[in-house]
Amino acid sequence: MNLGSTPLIWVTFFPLAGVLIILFLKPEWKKAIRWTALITSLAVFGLSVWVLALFNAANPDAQLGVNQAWFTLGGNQISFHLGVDGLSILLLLLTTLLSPIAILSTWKAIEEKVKGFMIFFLLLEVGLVGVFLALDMVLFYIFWEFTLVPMYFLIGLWGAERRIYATLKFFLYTMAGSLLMLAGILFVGLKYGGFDLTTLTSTANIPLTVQMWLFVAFGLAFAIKVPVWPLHSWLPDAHTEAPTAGSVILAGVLLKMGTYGFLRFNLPLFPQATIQAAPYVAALGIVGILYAAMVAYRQQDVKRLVAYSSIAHLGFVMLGLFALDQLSVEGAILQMVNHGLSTGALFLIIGFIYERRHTHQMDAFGGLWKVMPVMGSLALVVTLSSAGLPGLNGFVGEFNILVGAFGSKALGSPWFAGVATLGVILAAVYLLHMFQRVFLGPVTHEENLKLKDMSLREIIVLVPILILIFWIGIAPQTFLNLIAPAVEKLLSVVSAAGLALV
Amino acid sequence: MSGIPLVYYLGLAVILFSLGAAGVLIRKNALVVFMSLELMFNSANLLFITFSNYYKALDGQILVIFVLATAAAEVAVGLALMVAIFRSKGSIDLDQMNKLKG
Amino acid sequence: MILSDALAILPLILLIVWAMIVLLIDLWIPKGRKGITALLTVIGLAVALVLTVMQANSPTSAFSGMIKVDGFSVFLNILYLASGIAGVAISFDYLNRMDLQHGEYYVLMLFSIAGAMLISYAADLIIIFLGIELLSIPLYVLAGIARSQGSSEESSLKYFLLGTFASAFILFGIAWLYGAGGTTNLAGLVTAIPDGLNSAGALPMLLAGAGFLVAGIGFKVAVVPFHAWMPDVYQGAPAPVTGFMSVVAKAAGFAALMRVLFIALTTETGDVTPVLAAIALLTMIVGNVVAIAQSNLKRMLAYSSIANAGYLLMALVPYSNPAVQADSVASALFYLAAYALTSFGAWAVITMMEKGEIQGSEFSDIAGLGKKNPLLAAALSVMMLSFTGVPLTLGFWGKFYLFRTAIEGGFIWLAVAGLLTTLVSAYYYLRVVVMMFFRDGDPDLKYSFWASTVVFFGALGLVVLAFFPDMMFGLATKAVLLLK
Amino acid sequence: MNTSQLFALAPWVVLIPVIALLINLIVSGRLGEKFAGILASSAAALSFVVSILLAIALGSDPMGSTISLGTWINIGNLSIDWAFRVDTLSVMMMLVVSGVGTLIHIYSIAYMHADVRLNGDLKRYTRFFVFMNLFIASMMLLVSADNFLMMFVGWEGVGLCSYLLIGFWFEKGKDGTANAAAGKKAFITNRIGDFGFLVAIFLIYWNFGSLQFDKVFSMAPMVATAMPGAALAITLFMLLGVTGKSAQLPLHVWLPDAMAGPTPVSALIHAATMVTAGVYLVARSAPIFSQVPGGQTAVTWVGTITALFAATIALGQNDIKKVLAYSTISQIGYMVAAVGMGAYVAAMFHLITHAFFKGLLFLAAGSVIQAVERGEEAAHSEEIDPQDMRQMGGLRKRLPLTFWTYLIGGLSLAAIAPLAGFFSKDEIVAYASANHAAVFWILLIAAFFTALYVGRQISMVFLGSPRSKAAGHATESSPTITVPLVILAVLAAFGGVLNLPGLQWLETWLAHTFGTVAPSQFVWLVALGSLALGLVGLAIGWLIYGRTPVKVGKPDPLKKPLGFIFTGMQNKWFVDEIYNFLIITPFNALAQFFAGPIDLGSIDRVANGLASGTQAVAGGIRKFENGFVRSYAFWMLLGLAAIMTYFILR
Repeated sequence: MNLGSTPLIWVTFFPLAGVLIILFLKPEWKKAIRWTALITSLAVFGLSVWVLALFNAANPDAQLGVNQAWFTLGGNQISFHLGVDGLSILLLLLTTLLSPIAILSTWKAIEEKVKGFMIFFLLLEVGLVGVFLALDMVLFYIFWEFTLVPMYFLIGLWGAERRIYATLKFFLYTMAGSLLMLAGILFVGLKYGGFDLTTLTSTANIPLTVQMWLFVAFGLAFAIKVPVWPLHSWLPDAHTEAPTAGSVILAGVLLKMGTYGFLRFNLPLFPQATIQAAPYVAALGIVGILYAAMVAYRQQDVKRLVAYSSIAHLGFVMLGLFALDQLSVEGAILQMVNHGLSTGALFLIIGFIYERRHTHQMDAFGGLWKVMPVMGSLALVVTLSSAGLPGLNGFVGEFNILVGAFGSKALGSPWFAGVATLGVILAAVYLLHMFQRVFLGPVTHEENLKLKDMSLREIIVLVPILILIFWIGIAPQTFLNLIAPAVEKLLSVVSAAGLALV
Repeated sequence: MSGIPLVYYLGLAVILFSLGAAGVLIRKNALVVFMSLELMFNSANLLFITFSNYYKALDGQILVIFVLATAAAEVAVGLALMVAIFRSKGSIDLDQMNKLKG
Repeated sequence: MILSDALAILPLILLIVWAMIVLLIDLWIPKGRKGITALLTVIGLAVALVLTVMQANSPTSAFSGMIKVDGFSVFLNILYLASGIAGVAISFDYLNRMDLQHGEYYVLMLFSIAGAMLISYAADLIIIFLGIELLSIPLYVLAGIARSQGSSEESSLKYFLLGTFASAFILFGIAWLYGAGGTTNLAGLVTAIPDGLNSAGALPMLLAGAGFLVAGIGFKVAVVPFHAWMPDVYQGAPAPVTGFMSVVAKAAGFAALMRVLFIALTTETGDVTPVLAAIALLTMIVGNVVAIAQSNLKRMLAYSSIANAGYLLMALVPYSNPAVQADSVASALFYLAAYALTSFGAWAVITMMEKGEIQGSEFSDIAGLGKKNPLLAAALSVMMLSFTGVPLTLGFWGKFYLFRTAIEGGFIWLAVAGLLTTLVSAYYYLRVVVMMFFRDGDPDLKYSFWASTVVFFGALGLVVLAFFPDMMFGLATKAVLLLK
Repeated sequence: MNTSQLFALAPWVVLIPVIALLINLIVSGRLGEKFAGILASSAAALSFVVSILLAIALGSDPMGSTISLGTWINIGNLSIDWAFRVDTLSVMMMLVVSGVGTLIHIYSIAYMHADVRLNGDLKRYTRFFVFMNLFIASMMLLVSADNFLMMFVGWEGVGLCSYLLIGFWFEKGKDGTANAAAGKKAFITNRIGDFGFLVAIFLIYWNFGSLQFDKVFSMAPMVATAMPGAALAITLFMLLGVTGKSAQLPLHVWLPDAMAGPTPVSALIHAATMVTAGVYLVARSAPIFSQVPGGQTAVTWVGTITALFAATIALGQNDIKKVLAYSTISQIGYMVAAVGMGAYVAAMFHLITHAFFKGLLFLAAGSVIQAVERGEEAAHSEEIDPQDMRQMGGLRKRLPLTFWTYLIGGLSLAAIAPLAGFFSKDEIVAYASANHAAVFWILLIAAFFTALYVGRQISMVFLGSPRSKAAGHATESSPTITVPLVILAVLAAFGGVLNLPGLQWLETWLAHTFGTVAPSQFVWLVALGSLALGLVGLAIGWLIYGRTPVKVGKPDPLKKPLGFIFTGMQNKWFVDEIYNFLIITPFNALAQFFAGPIDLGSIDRVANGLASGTQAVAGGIRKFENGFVRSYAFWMLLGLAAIMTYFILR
């Protein structure tokens, strides 16, 4: 195989090179370890940009594919099949972008066991990239489950007080879903012609009742990961206890695995079940939007608040996906990225504050904008991006989701989008509430008076995200053009199946 | 022997087996339990002999020899074990053997 | 004729003869130098291993069809012999440390392996019985080898009495099958039963025989409700014995079960599938659920072993479906191999922890191991993840294949239930990781080079083989092809 | 030079302030206050110049043009450009925004100089001008947008600026959080309105297939007949947006609190420009509204009732800015009523004059407030609320320039001829008299109240003698502050020329956008009647408040005759309390219920319960493992028996 023509292999496994180097570094050489990890992840980002350069946006199919037979098992071929298409390209870029950012954010935050941290982090990146690129169901599952392990250690070893509880909960809860998916994967692979997604989508013709069962089996795994209400209770704990970099990746990328899963599996493989289930899933998404927003509003811990905001945001994504409208699905994909950026940035800022104050309780803050003007201003932009202010990234996603869902034929009623739009109000409620409690008002604690404003490193960490926040807000077409053909194709598959249903 | 129906033998074997099993369940002296186990072995032997006779084939009877040999080995191990335990504990009461549980 | 028969089971003969020789030589080896005995044992095992590998491509039948040398037996015998070597490795330092330098320890191990090998060769019910006895009797002794310890004695006696009880079941079952078919030959039974007794009498006898056999062998492999002995024995017996037992006795039990199920009981009328399904389900549930309540590592691993028996049995449930049989056997063999690697690794760590009278093997005893001995802890974590079935370990592929088989056989509900119990298992396996890495403590670990080697070798194997599972799949599949 | 080429300048009305604010951000105060203030003011002024150029171009080519900068969102059928619409309506708004905006920027240079010193954070000077420029940019975006979504960007953008500027002194106010809370309240209330606007946009997209103004408007008659329900819904949801942004009932509650912002902010955002965005929206969407009578009626009545409602409250306030705030709500009520009735030109006319006189009033009030603060400092008096009118009095002598400009503004507000406010308000009232009798009478009553509170305010602030040491020591403001006052006073006085009956310049100008509009009439009877009413109101105000000074702690003179009605006025008719009781408290309780009993107590507990339940089961099963050989044997036999039973029964 010519290595030069296989950028996807490079982008997936390059972090392992960093792992290998770090393995040979002494644990005391923290600087060297950090730089190795950072440079590795930056290189991976570079590689993913290379992938983007080679990517043909007009082609709706998977591209740059690598398809190597791995082994056969009882008549089933399991392949090492990677490929990138419009559904995954943005998530790939998001992953590779957030990784160096998260690594850079740990410079001061992680002082103990740096070696282990970086190794796990780079391993996690391998898993995440693999999830988005895998086109073989078994390969997908391997990457999917594998991400649990490094994340488990990241939370368990570098987390906060209740980290053990949180990490076990995270592991077991999400594993519960994936096990059902495994059953589903095995079933599909056995009965409907193998594990390769590209051939499955074109050949599988699954009876409706079977589709329903499989939809549930796959859907539960993804729904837990997203998380869809009411399967969300692992998330606030995991977020609160995770170290900053972990939260960034958890919110920024890990949750997208769930929504991506719906997009990659449920929609094309079980289109008829999708159509049948769409209103119900969308309704759950809407409940999530409103419910999580209200719960977020009552949190005292700022990280918990943002965690619940994630649930609400991903509710929008779920609504968009299951509205099955070109607008809403494209909006949903964009919103996955948006959420990764703005929530990631929020966690970073919370992390910066934590490094200074060692608490997440909002009671301990107040008036920080006065003490740290730069941080306050950047936090404001990020908060507004999260609240969906027009001109920033969040709005473009939310608007497309809502406008698409409003006239969606799959949902059949404008009420879905109408009620979901209330979430826009609630988002303002809890986010401004948070901003006020942390940054506005008088400085009520002595120790807050002497806090240092953001360092250059911290600003550098945030700048790429801020650029994208504005970029996507003002000129989203750059990104929408990448996903449009793939979404169009996907929806034509679904609607064709829908016709067969009638 | 030909006069006695097959079922009688089988019935006897089952009764012996049940007696042995009951002994295992209700006795607390390890030695007696072991004797009950031997009874169960021998009920199987009875079956072998019976069927061997029924089929007019020798392999059933050969089998019994094998069984007796293994049973002897078990006796050797079992008795040694019980002696050892009796030495250290002064009793082979099975009801005292419940340190390991849960 | 006699010579060719002997040649067929040459590895077995060699092992037994060698065991006797070692027993004799050992008399002249002083207590402090039992390393020689160990070395001799390993040499014997290695030679037998080589001989077995040489058998790989020449399936034969011997002793008037009572012995079958086929892919199945070769695969398993390699597993047993390799386990024997691993068993010696994890025992050696332990025995020295615990002052248990008895030469007969290794000899008993050899005999036990010989029994297991006999089972894998078996093509006749009586061979199976003999094999089981030859396997078990040395194990009874091994379990009680730490004579001075009450727990060891107790475990030994319990194992002995209940094992004999189970043997009685097996024997009784064999007798009924003999009655049903007039033969004890496995293959012969299939053909004999329809025209043996009048069909009205044959069927009940067949079923009775099958029932007793399943119960008896169920004891050996420890499936619910025949499992109760296992936690007590595993906990009370010295750790290396348990480690050895957990692999060899389990594999041998399954070998016996597979031989019986796939050759003798494939008749429609004798279908015990529902029974197996129920037992598998119960076993997976009880094993996993009770394991989470354990605070002792050995006991936890015992229940884990029970649960694993449930998974293995699950793959055998659709045994009467000809389309699935090949996958059934192959997946079970594959899983056994993965299980062997994992189990030895885990038990090897415990041999280094154990202090006698079941001291040192509590969960709390490994707290902080990640700090004190990160490599070992990492390796043990790999074992735990493999047990759980997390990808990029061999255990994942093992489970993957098992569940696939169950689904292929149409037992989707059983597979789903099994998968959910896997979730329960994740909890207690992860607790080990939690203890080692996330909790502080000062573990008292008596380092042993040989045991550590087993751990690292196992961990490495689990991870590396996970990338090339086709090697193992290939072997397992080949074993099945030659079974017929 | 062909003047229509000037249309291409349109985007610069937004870009110039953006560039200026970026420069200010980057420099971030390192070049001193002067630089920041002058840069920002020049940006506003440049925008104004561009607006004038656009107006000139429109003079020769009144149909205007659309300038597109590029695609924003393009998915499927949805295609939205960053496109700027240049027509008479939008340019009129641009002129108002940038014109008044420039003056207020200049005013702020001095005002904020003092303000940042008073509040003790000099660094925030630059920040203020960044926000102000951001506001100009957003407002320009709002008025120059060529489609509903881009308009929404500006719409939310001005809301954001409002939020930021209200909470500009976020550590001040009652308990240190009142300002921040006011900002939040404004934003969230606005968001409720924005929710309506958004839903309206969804409806427009799915019923019209586009969000571009021309396309939508050309289809409006067709859609209105084919889908009257949808059309009505569009107008009603838009109305919700209007009530939010323009502080109409029932979403008016944020505006009075918004007075927490620095006074120039109140003048620019919360009087002259942003709050009139709702009026602009309806005017812009006139082609839709004119097809939906039901929607029009709703708009009319919301505006009418608000006009009266807010005017009554204004009468009961003692805070100089609160009075003006409620006055603003009331005046916008007039405009909303006007657009509702279809009197678009009258509404826009009033919008312009209101921008002049209300901007003036706020700036003058700011001058008063700072004068009192200076007085406070000079007199070393105990700290008083510098905005409390009861602490003022007699400022006429101390602040002559401020007084005269304030007086002009006040009289214009009270619609005293021949000031600008007279003509614009009269046009609305005259239109109502011809079309909606009920509306007409209510507006008249509101006009009376307007004059009354104006009279009351001028009396309390400027007439009589100082009622506090601070007021006695107040000094006139610097020219940077007074010059904009004078300019605005001139505009407030003579702004009526714009659409003077007979000349009707504005009408002709806007007709290019609205199409033929019904010519506005000047009804002598109505004009004289309302003028008389205004004079009477002023007189009563002076009679009551000019002669008996109201002091802190003493009841208001109106309290006695009006009784509980006045209590209602003073307490804003308890709307905040009602909302608190009906919405906020239940919302908080519900949220708390979700967060506590539901989320932690149920959902999380189920998840954890599954785990602990399994634990419990494990503990239960464990008991069977009792260590006795006989019971183990018993389980085995039991298992065997079960198998046999199955075989027998099957």
